[in-house]
Amino acid sequence: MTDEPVLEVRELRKEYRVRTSRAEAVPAAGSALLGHAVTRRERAGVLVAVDDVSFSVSPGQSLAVVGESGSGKTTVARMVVGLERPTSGTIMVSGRERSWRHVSSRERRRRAREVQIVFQDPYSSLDPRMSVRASLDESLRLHFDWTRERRDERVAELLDQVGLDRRQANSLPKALSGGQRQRVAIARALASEPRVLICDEAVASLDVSIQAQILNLLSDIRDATGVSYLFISHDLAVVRQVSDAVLVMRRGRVIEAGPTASVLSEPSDAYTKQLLAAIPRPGWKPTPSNS
Amino acid sequence: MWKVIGERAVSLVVTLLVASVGIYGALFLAPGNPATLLAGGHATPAVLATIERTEHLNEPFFTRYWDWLVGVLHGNLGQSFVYREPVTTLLAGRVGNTVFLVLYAATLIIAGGVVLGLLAALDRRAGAAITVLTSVGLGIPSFVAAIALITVFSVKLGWFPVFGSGTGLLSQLWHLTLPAVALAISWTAYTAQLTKAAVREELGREHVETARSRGISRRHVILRHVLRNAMIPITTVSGLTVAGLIAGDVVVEQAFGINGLGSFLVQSTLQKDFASVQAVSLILVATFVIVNGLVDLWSLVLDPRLRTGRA
Amino acid sequence: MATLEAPLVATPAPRSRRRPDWVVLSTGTVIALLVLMAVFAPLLAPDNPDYANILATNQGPSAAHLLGTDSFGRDLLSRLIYGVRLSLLGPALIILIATLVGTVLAILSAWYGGWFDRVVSRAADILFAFPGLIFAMLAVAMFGPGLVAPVVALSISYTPYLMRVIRAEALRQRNLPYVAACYVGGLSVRTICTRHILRNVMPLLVVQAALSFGYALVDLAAVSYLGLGVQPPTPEWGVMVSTGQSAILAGHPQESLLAGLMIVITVVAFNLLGDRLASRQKGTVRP
Amino acid sequence: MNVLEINHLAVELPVEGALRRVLHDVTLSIGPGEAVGLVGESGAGKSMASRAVIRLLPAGAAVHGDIRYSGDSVLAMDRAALRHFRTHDVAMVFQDPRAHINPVRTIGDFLLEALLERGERRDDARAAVIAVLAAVGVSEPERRLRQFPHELSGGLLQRVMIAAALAVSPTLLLADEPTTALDVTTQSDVMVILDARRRERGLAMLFVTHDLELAAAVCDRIAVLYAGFLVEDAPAGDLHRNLRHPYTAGLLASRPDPVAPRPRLAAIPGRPLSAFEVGAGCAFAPRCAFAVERCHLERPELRVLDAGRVACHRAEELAGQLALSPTPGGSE
Repeated sequence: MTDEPVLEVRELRKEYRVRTSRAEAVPAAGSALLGHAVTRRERAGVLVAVDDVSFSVSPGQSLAVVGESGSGKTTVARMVVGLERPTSGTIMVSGRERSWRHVSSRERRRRAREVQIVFQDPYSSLDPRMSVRASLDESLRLHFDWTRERRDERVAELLDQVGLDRRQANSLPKALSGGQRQRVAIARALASEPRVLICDEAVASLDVSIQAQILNLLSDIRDATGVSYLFISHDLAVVRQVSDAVLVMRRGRVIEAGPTASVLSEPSDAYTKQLLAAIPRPGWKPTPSNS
Repeated sequence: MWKVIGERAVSLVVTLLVASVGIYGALFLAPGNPATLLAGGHATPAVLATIERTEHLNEPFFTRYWDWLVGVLHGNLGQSFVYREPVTTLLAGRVGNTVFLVLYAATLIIAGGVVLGLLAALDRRAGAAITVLTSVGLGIPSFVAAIALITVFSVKLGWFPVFGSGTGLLSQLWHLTLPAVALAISWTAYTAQLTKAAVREELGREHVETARSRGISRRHVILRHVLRNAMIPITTVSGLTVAGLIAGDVVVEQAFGINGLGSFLVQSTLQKDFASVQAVSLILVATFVIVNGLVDLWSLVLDPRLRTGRA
Repeated sequence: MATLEAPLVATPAPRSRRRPDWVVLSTGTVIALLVLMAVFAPLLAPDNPDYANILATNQGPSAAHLLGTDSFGRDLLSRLIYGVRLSLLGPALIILIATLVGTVLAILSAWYGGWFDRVVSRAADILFAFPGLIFAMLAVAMFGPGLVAPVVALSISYTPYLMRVIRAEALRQRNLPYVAACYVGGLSVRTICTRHILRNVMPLLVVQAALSFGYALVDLAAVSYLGLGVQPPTPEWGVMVSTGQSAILAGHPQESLLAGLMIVITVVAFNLLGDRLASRQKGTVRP
Repeated sequence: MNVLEINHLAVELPVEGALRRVLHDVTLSIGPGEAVGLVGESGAGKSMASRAVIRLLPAGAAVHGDIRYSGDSVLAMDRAALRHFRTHDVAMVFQDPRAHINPVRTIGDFLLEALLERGERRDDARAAVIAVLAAVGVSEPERRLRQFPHELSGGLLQRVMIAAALAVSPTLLLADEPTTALDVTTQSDVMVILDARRRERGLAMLFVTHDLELAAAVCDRIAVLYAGFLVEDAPAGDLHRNLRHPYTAGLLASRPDPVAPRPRLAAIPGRPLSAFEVGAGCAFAPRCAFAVERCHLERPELRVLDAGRVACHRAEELAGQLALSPTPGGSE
C-alpha cells in the first residue's frame, strides 16, 4: 500500500506512577495484573505500561495488536483515542500530530471525526438512560449541521448498516441483547464517519455464534466504507480473521510484527509460538507454556 | 502495613489540628467583640479588660491559637467566665456520667444491633418482623424516645427515676438505663439494618458458595465466612454511629437532666460561655476523630487487602 | 474472558406498575398530606395556634379541642398542623443546599480528579469530624438561637456526606466505557457531566436526599428541643416536645408525645420511601 | 456402576416470585475415571446443571428428574448424607477463583478448612495440603499457606482452587469454566495440570465450558447443551469427523481458526435462546438452516446414533451434509 498512513504511532511510551493511596488498596476482582505489575516495576514507583511502540495503519488496512492481560495493548488504544496521555512518543492521524496540551472542545470534536472506538463490554458501553436513536442522534448533531429529517435518515442508514431492525431505534440498551448492543456501539462509532475504528476486545465477551456475526459485520463495514481498523485482542484466532497485519505485545513491548498470515503461520518469536500453541483448536492438547 | 498505619496517623493528627483551628477560630468569626463573647453574659468593662489581657486578644490569631493549643495539650482548657473557674475543673465532675452513658448505650447498640441484624438476615419470618421494627426504630429520635420512656416507665409505672445520674455503680446503672435505651434505639435499628444488609450480601457471595460446596457446616459457614466478612462493612460504618452517639448524648442528657458534658455544652451555648463551648466541642470532636482512627485500625486487622496500601 | 450472560428479556423497568407498590403509595401519601398541611395550615387548623386560654390548660380530647390543649390552653391540633411548616421547611432547605453543593463538588471531583479532588475530599474528611448537632451548636453559640444558624450549619455538615456518596457513584459512572465513548465522540465536558453523568447519578441522588431528609429533620428538631433553634411559642414539633415535657410529671404527656409522634411518622415515611427507591434501583442494575 | 447418572433433569428457579425454567431435559452419565465436557453458550443452563449435581441451587429452586451418585439419589440425601457427599465424594472448581475464595482468610485456612471439617488431624491435613499444592505446580507451598488470595496471581489462585478440590480425594470433579477468567497461556498451563492430575487419580470429571475445542482436548465425551436441552452427546474424538447436530456443526464453524482462516465465518443467525424462551418444537429450530415444519412443531427426543446420542429429527438425513455445507451466514 502506497497511501500515506492514516494512523502512525512512533516510539510511544506510557509510564504510571504507582501511588499508595487508600482508594486503590482493594484489587479489582479477577485482576490478573498483580503478578505482572510487580515484575514490571523498573524502578521504585514507576510502572512502564507501554514501551517504545511504533506502527502505522494505511487507509482501509486492518492492524491487530495482540497480547495477554498486562501487555499494554489496551493502553495503546486509549492513548490513540486521547483517553490517556502518552509519557512520550508521537501519534499522527492523517499526517497531523496530536498534541496533548490544551486540547479544546473544538479540537476534540475534529479528532472525533478521525478516530472512534468500540469497547469490550456491551453492557456498560452505552448510556443506560439513552435510547439507540438518541445515542446516534447526539453524535450526528454534534458533528454535522443537518436537519432533523436528514439525521433521522442517517440513523436509519446506520441501523441498516449494522444489521439492526429500525424498530429498535427507540429501545433502551437494557432491552437489547449483548450482540445487539455491540452493534449499536459500532453504529455510534461510525456516526461521525471516522477514518480509523479501534475495536478494543470488541468481540471478547460475546458468545461464539454472536462473535462470528460481529466479525462478519466488521468485515462488511470495512468493504463498504473503507475504514481502517486497529483491532485490539487477546485472541489470535479472531486476529487472524480480521487483520492484515499484526503486532504481538508482551509487557509493554512489541515482540513481533508483520503480515498476519506470515506471523501466525511461521512465528519467529518464542512467545508468539507459545501464544499460538495455547489456543484450543481441532486436535489440540494443552501444553505447558514455560513462562 | 506500618506505612499504611503511619499515613493514617498523620491524617488523623492533621484532621484534629484543622478541627481545633476551626473550633478556636469560630469565636473570631462570630459577630461582635470576642472579649464580649468570651465573657458570656457578664461583660462589665473590667471583665472585658481582664479578658483582653489574659487571652492576649491584641496579638495575631495564630499566636493566640498556639498559646491556646499548648494550654489544651497541658490540660488547660481555658477559663469559664460564667462560673469563673477553669473549664477543666467544671468538666471533671461531669465526664464520668457521659462516658458511662455512652458506653452503656454503645454496648446495647452493638449487642442488640448485630444480633437482630443477623437474625433478620438468616431467618425469613423473624426477618420480616425485625425489618418493620427497625424501620420504625430508625425514625425515633433520642429525645422523642426519652419522652416516651419517661412517660411510661417513670411516670406511669414508676420503675425508673425521672432525673439524675445516681452515684455508685448500681445506682448509676439504674439511673442511666432509660437514657441509654433512649440513646440506643435508633442506632440499634441502624446497626441491625446494616448488619442484615451486610450479612445478606455476604450470603450471596461466591466464596460462600464454595464453602457450601465443600460441605462446610452451616454454623462454620456463617461464623467463619459470612459474619467474619460482614464485620468489615459493619466496622467501617460504626464510625458514623460514634458521631451519632456523641450528638445524641447531648440531647439525652438534657432530656433526663443528667449532669454530663452534653448538658453542660447546652447550658454553655445558651449562656454564651464560649471558653466552655470551645472546650467541650473540642473534646467531643477529638473523641470522635480518635475513635474513628481506632475503627480504621481495626478494619486493617479485619481486612488484609487494606494492609498492602497498593493494588 | 468471561462470557456475559445476556438478560434475554429486559429486566422490568423500575417504574412499571404491574403491582402497585404499597410502600411507595403509603409513604408518598403521608408526605403529600404533610405538604398539603403545611400549605393550607390556616384552612385546616380549627383554631388559632397561638390563642392561649388559661382556663382550659392540659385538657384531654374534646369536641372543641380534638386532641386537647397544651399547658397554656392552646389547641394542640392547630399547633401540630402549623408546626408542619417550620418542621419541614428547615430540613428541606438543608437538603436542598447540601444536595446542590454536594452534587456540583462531587461531579467536578469525579471528573477532574487530581488536586481538586484531593482538596475536596480532604475538606470533607475534616468536616466529617464534626457531628452535625455539635456543628449546629457551635453556630448557635456564635450567632445566637433561631432557624438560620442551625440550618446553615447543618447544610454545611450534610454536604460532605452527600458529596461522598454521589462522588463515589459519579466516579463509577465516569469510569464506565460509555463515558469514554462520549469523550472520544467529541462531546464537551459539560455535556458529558450534565447530560450523561448527572442523569445517571440522579436516581441515587433522589434516594440519598430522601434518606437524609429524615436525619436532617431529627437533627433540626433536636436543636429546637434543646432550646437553641426556633424559640417558643412558635409552633414547631421539636419545640413542642420540649415545652410539653414539664407537664409529663403532672400526668399530661399529650403535647410532647403527639409532637414526637409527628416527627416519628414523618421520618419513618421518608426513610421507608428512600429505602424502597434504593432497592428498586438495585433491581435495575445489570444482572 | 456409573459415578454419576443424570436422568431427565429439569430445573426451575424463582425469578420475581415466579418459577422460571433454566433446564428442560438433561440425561447424562459419567463412568469411573471418565471426563465429560458440558458445552453451551450463555443461557444454555450448563452452570445450573453442574450446580444441581451438588445441590448448590439457589433457595426456592424446583428440581425434577433424578441425579444419582454411585447409585444413591443426590436429591433424596438428608443433611448428613449431603455433607458426607460434599466432603468426601465430590469437589468443585469454580470459574473465578478471586471471587470464589474468601479474600480475608489465608490460603492455608482455605485449603485446610475442608479437611479439618471432616475431622482430620491438623498436622496430617497440613502435610496433605502441602503435597497437593506441590502437585499442582505451586512453588514454595509452605509460604503460600500464609499468604492471602490478593497476593497471588489469577493463574496461581486457580491452581490453589484445584489443589483444594484434589485435597479431599474425591471420586467426581466438577469444573465450572475453570480457565475462562485466565489468559490463554495460563489456561494452557492450568489445563495441563488439571488433566494430568485427574488422569493419575482416576477421577471422573464434569467439565463445563463454552469452548468446544478446549472440552474436546481434555474430555472423553462432549455433551452439548442448547437452551436447557441436551442436544448431542458424542465421543470427543468423533466431534469434527462426524457432525450430527446442526447446532454443534454451527458452533464449530463459527469459531475462527488462527492457522487456517476462512474468508467468511459461518455464523449461526440470531442469538442463543434461554431455556424459558423456547416454544413447542426443537429449541434450535428458529436458528437452524435445516429446520423443516416438523422441527417447529415437535420436540426431538435424544436418541442413540452411531457412537453417541443426538436430539434432531433430521440427524440421519443430514449426516455428511453438515460438514460440507455450513449454515449460511446471517444476522440477528
